[in-house]
Amino acid sequence: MRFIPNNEPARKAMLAEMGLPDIEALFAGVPSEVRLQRPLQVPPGMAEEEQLQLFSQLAARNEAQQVVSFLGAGSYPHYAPLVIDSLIQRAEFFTAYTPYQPEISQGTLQAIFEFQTFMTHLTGLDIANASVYDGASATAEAVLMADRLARGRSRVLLTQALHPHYRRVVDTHTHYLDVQRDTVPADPATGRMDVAALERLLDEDVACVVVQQPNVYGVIEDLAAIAAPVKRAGALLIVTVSEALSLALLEAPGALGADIVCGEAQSFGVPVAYGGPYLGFMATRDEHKRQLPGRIAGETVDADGQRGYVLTLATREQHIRRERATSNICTNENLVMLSALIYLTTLGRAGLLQVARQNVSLLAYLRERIAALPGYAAAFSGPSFNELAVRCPRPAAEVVQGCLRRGVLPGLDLGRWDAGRADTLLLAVTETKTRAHLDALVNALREVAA
Amino acid sequence: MRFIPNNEPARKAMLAEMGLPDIEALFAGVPSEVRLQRPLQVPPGMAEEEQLQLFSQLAARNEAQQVVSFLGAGSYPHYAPLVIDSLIQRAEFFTAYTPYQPEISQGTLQAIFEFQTFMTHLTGLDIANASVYDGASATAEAVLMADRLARGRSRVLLTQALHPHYRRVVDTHTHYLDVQRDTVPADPATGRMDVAALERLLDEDVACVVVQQPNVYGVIEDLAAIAAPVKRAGALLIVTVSEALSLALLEAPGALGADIVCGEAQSFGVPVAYGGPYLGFMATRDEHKRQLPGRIAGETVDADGQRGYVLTLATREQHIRRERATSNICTNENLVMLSALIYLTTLGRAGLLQVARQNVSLLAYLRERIAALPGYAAAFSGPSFNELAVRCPRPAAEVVQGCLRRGVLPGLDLGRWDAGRADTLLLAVTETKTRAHLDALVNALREVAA
Amino acid sequence: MSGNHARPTGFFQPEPLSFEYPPGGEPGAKLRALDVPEVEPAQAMPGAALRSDGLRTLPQLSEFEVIRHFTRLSKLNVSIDAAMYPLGSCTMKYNPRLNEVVARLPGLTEAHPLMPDALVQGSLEILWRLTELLKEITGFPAGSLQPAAGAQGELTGVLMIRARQEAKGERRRYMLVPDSAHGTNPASAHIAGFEVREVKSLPDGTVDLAHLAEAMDADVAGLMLTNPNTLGIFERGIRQIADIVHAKGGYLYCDGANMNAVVGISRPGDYGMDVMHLNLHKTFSTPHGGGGPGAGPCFCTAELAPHLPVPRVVKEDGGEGARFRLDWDAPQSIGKLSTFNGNAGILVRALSYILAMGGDGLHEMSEVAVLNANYLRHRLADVLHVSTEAPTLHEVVFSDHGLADHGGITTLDLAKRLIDYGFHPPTTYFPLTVHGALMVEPTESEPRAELDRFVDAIHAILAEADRDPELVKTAPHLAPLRRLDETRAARQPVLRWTPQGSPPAK
Amino acid sequence: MSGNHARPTGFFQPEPLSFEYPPGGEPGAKLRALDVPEVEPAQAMPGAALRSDGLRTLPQLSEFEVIRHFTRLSKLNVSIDAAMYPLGSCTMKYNPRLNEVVARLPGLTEAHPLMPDALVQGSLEILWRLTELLKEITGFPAGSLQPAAGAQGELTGVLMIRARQEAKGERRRYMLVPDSAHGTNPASAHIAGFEVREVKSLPDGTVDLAHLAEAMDADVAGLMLTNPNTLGIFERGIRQIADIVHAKGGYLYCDGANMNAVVGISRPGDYGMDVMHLNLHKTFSTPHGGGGPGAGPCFCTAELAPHLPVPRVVKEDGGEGARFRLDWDAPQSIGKLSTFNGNAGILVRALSYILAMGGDGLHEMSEVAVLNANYLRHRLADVLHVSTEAPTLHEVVFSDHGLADHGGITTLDLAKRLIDYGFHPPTTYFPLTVHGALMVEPTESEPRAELDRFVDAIHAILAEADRDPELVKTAPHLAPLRRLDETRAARQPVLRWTPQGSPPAK
Ligand SMILES: Cc1ncc(COP(=O)(O)O)c(C=O)c1O
Ligand SMILES: Cc1ncc(COP(=O)(O)O)c(C=O)c1O
Repeated sequence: MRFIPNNEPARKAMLAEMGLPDIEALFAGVPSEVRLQRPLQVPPGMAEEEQLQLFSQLAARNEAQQVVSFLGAGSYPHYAPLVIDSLIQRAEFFTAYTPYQPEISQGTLQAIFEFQTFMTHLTGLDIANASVYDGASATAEAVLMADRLARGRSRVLLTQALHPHYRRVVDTHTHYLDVQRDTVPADPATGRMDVAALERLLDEDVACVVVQQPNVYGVIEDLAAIAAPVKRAGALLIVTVSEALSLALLEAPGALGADIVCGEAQSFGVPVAYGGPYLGFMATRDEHKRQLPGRIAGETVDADGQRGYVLTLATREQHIRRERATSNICTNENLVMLSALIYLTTLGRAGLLQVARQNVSLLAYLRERIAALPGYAAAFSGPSFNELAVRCPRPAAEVVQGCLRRGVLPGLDLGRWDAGRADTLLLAVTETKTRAHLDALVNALREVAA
Repeated sequence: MRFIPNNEPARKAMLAEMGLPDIEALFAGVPSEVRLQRPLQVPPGMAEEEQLQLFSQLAARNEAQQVVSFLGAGSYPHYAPLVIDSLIQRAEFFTAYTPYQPEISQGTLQAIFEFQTFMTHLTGLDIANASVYDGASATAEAVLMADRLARGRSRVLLTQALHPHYRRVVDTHTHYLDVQRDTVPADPATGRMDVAALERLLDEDVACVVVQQPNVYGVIEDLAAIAAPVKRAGALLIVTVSEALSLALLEAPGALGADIVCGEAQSFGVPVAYGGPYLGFMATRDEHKRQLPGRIAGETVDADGQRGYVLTLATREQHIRRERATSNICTNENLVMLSALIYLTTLGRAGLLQVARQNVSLLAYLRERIAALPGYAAAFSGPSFNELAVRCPRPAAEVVQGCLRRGVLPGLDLGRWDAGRADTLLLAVTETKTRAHLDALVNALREVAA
Repeated sequence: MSGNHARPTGFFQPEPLSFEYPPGGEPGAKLRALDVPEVEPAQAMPGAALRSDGLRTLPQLSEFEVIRHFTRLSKLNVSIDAAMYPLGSCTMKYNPRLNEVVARLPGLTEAHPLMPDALVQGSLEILWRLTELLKEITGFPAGSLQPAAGAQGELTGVLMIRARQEAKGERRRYMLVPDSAHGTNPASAHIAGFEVREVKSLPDGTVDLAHLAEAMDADVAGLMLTNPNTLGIFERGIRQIADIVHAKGGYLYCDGANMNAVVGISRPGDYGMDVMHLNLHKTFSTPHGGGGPGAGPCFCTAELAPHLPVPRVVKEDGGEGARFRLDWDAPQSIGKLSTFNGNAGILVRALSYILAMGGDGLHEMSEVAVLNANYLRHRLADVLHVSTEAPTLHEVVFSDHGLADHGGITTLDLAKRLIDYGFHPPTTYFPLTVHGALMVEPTESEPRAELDRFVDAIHAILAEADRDPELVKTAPHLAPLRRLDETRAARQPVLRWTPQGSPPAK
Repeated sequence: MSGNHARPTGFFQPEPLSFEYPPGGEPGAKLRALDVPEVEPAQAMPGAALRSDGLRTLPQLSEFEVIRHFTRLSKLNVSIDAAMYPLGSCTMKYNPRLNEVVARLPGLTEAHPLMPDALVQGSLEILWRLTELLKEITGFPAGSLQPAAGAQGELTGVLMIRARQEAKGERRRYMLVPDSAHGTNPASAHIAGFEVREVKSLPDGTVDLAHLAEAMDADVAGLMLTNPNTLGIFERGIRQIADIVHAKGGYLYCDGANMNAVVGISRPGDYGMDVMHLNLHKTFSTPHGGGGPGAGPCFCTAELAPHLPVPRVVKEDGGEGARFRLDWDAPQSIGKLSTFNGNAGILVRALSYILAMGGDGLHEMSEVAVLNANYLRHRLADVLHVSTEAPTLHEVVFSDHGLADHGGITTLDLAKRLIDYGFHPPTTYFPLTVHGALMVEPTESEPRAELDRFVDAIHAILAEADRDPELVKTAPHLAPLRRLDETRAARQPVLRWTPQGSPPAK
């Protein structure tokens, strides 16, 4: 096989040197009764050219590229400068393992340290890790972390306006723990968290409150208003973010009282790619650092006093602490973290602001056009960044089908998640869209309504 | 501009340090009467995303991918393993300059040395250079080289069956030199060189004879038969090769008497890419090494006795010898050479044989099918490798048009080059074609004839 | 010449943090101009608290500075492409370029995970095909590709065991984990709400059946077993182990991280395992990326299948329209592990790898992986102490027994000096059951010449240690940095850059 | 431990020649299986002499060995991405990634050069657009993109001058070339059949007008002038030079290799030049590739335009069908230079660059290139000897005057020691008119911090030379190899690998 250097003569020579008749002799330790007695039913190896053809056909069977899509809901198409893909294809980045040997891994380690710094600035918190699997698992990890920090408290309040996949993943992770999960309703008019309801639900037994910002309906929460009662109850405030670009314009959650800010950083130049690989992020206050899961790099010096970086706080990790670790995570999303870091570095201060402002302007344009469309209306009055829930004159499922026939995927039919919202469409607008795209959407919506 | 690191504040600080008011002051040496007094009429810089769109549109305006093409005639589509493009995109290869500083250029230098070794093996000669511009310019350089070697002789004989572009480039290069160019006719039946005519044209004044192998009609020449009279006349035999893959199966020209073997190595995994960049190659006997143009690397040792490579025989080159150099070439086709080297290394002995044999089998299949087609016939009886001249029942131009309407580009209408061959089609078949492609061609030819 | 920071650092250029670059001008990326009216954020988002800092503290580099910054960083790393990277348990093998190319096809990368199934038939078919192939490879009838890495696969499997037992009305308290297991095993069991009980290994490194039989009771949910285990040994008593666990109503979890030893040779689904994960970033060549992304698909018996995560990819035979779809209807499912469909891009690569290898190639892969490891064991047995007498497969673990005779060096010293010889060191001090473990896994990707070069390097280092132990104890000398002070990093954590320099230790 | 070749080489792994690999098995690439009957070559090609050696002597590597072999080789090279590469006259600037991506679009790479124009409208439009933009940038009304590099552009231009004069019934014998010119200039003139006459430079590095006036007679075809010249000086007397040459019926060839200094600032077509080449691999950022491919388009006055190479890209306005076509009808053309359409893939990259830069960006490019070079001149003037008093633009040439005061070191020593400081050395010993020349061209791509690092390195090296001259004279010390014996290579040439080792010297 062409990937395997040692060919027949080499293998023979090695066996001869070892005094063995054949490779089979090396498998003497595998009891014959558990040996597979037939060849694997896997087709014979394909030629590279054939595989390129096959995968091109498979890719073409996706009609993803034929429609103008306004899907967001946790995965946002943003333009990724080409430098990212060029750099992450350096073998020194993409083939390397976790940087356990710092002397020969400073590239990865410095990148981690820079990413941590970016995330602390963006979230307004003191420390950050260098990725967990994705936004949902970051949220679940944050809840588990809060559970450890608030020993004795056994309730977790989660916003109703949490991405249902995030909620589902939190449920999976906490199902067998001694944790009671309650939901804080959203105000049906504004789409924001019902703070009065929150206050009612809060008590001394609440370990943490999970809020999404902007929330799953695209509505920007009033974090300060939420943080106040949470603090009063002595609970931890977890803010989860699925559209990380919003951090460029919205006040840092850490500055508004969040204790843990987590979420999905896919927006930082990572392709939507049918759902992964993405990267979850987590940041928190300095005093919680020993409960933060995931890889963390720290600054130190080498034997000559030169600055360098190492993985640190290893006593949190499973390879040292085993079952008492802060998390079971080992392999994380390092290369995706690197992509995001390159994205952040390439856009930088000015670029991030510019992209974020473009998103805002594009959505504002669309919001206005949709408001003027007979039968359609913003589902909530709360402010939005680049995502909007739209109430439709017909079931959203039909609107989606009708628009698709016009080459537009107008967003997500929220009925897929919540039968009570079968008339609502959730759409996202990023800088990948032009006025022509928006106008096409508006036209399609108009025609479908008629 | 995003490619330029020194921004306004940096520039200001630098100017301040230099005690200058502005950058303009640095252009004091450019007389104002030769200054451009208006801005360049070049459109404002585009965004990366816009450019990707623009070039995708331009690429789509090429209908190259919509037809099954049997064009060869000096440029052959061969499958290039993906490792090539992955490796040549390492910045250490593609951004580097000519390896004038060997201590930090061993990567390029060892590659050159390996390529030289490959080419000596393939051509059957002692030494080879590491690329000139392309096949035509290699041929012209070979003629100039022969002219230098055979001082006093002033005639050059060129095969009639030479690629007309090669001929034209030779003419351009020798136009103002004291050289008379004569053409050796091809035998109209076999398509091979008319050796009797060659003997008649040969005399003491002939510096060299240029033969193409396989020739422009795809016919494999009898090099031994040609070499004999050339040797007798004391002239040099130049064999030029436009389909370098043929070297894998055909006897090395050096072994049959060629003094210089040159040509085009595009077939070694370089895309057809509308004609370039490709790479010319040249090989010759050891005694002519000081007349061989182009870059050459040689083995040596460093101050510690470690093996290493350097550019050598620099006294041939223009930066040392100026007008007495063997050639004016400076920048050559190094990265394309590297591609070709990776191709040769990846396929290796067995792979090269296998590809070459596939080409032969595919053409044999097609030749048989075409022979059975009413009205069509091989134009020549001589043997062919992967290229065939076909006589058509209608003008080749019409055959091309007719086939194009059927999604097939059946090859080159030789009438474009030679009004006397307006009924002949030149087609090439490589391993990129399957039986289905060949059958589609045969069907199209049949229909067009009807 | 005051302020001259020039140092001869050869091929390594010192590179500051991006945050330390001078304040910048334009962004390193140019955006398309907006073609709708620009609206001020405060106006467009009334009532939203906007950032007060204008991102002032973030760096701003030109495009070329970005390229240079990260190119310089890359040069401080080593790669499998440049040399053997014999990290035991990590299966550092060649990452074929083809896989990188197909995973980047725009039709795949532009597919949004919430697109209607009809628009993403290609992606669904990829997931379906891969699932089918991995079922054949593992010998299990069902599986999920959702887990994003091995540890998440473990959690998935352990949760499924838990769900199965609860469905049967049981709530068991303990999970057994051998002492030689990877740390993720106990950690995953813990997150699933189990208490972990350690199972002792025999001196030869395999499970102590007597101890297992004793530990396995009705309050034990099952056993998490790595097979081949972390010493590279195939559990000879695997059938008995399964019987012991099953007899008490327990389930057997298989950590498949070491599957590279046995593809086409032995299938966990055939010998009593109930559920397992694969590390596609090990056995199936998807790149490690400096620590992910990976994929840890989970496969199981028909009994456990109802508990697999949702959604699942289903193929509908016959009929028109969509042939593949996501099925959410699984009332007994443990739920979701990842936001969407797992690390889809990694799954594409794994499928591509399996198709390139073919059945024969996969078998050959395991054979040569085992050959290479045993060749190293054979060639190094006279100078390093092999931790077990038992036959080992794809990796070999040496202990530090006798190592100190060479000038008092430790496993760490040997590992660090290997850096100077151009190798990434093997895994050290794991498994915990072997004193001063040096765990070497060459994989099938290494040619004999590279194995020999490694052997020569070990010999050379031991000779150096005899002659000049300090040289080895202070290695590496030829890396961009010398040994780093990890204690300082942990005691006085500096976890982000600040303009004032290191924040005070806390 | 006999036969132990292990050496601590750090990040560099010793790598044999591919020909030295052990005999191989399967190819590193797998071909699609043939689906037509296999025919034996001897049968398919009757009467053809077939190879007798079966390619026996060629190497055979696995795919991964290919990756490793060339990755290791790559690591022995330096790159512009990692550090300043201040090779004077070479304009080593950032190679934008965008250009690499667009040049690889399959619609472009799969276009065969002999396809009918109707099938390649996109490629033709690219060539046409680039020609139009370069006409505006150079100030000339016509041009050809065919020349594959600067030297071929020179040959093209000189042949055109020759053709023009012959069309006028003249056959002039000489071409004037300044002593500071690049070696390709005289070499190109020579191939065009001219004898070269050298024109002396004044002490400040510009053309000696008096000498020129004397040299320029009716047997002289013209003057090949580099402007700005190889010292980075704009020829202040360019108008007079043109008048002198034109007055005698000569033509002025402009070597545009240094165009990076003056884009948007001054156009050769505006000040009396007749024909010029550009190096797209310098000014327009196409990658140097370790020595090509490049592109050396040639632009000229209306008078010379009929002599441009064929074919030419023509835009047909109005009408349906093909809008762009290749025009072969040019009876006065000098003919063809390259087999097909020149280095089309390089031309795509150059167009992409110009579109990204825009008119303002190009102007900014030249301004900052000149600023950076003058900043280095300013900062180094106290320790190195600037070769001219005249204002210089995009590059600065130092002489070795006073260098030997530092422990007797030479330009070469300084250059080699810069390697240890992580820099590619500047161009050395060119132009020939400056003693021990060190020719530094930073380009606009270098940030100030990198320029400062370079200045610091020069300072540090001079201090080292004062202290310990041997250290500098034996540099580099931190490169994969130490100084190489170039004399041995030239005296006993070993130009290919042979199984017997080096062939005997001849
Ligand atoms: C034996 C073993 N089990 C589990 C894991 C965890 O896998 P992952 O890192 O993919 O989460 C590893 C990998 O490090 C391992 O070696
Ligand atoms: C001044 C000058 N002229 C001409 C050339 C030749 O250009 P090329 O290398 O593209 O043939 C060069 C490049 O080396 C040069 O610097």
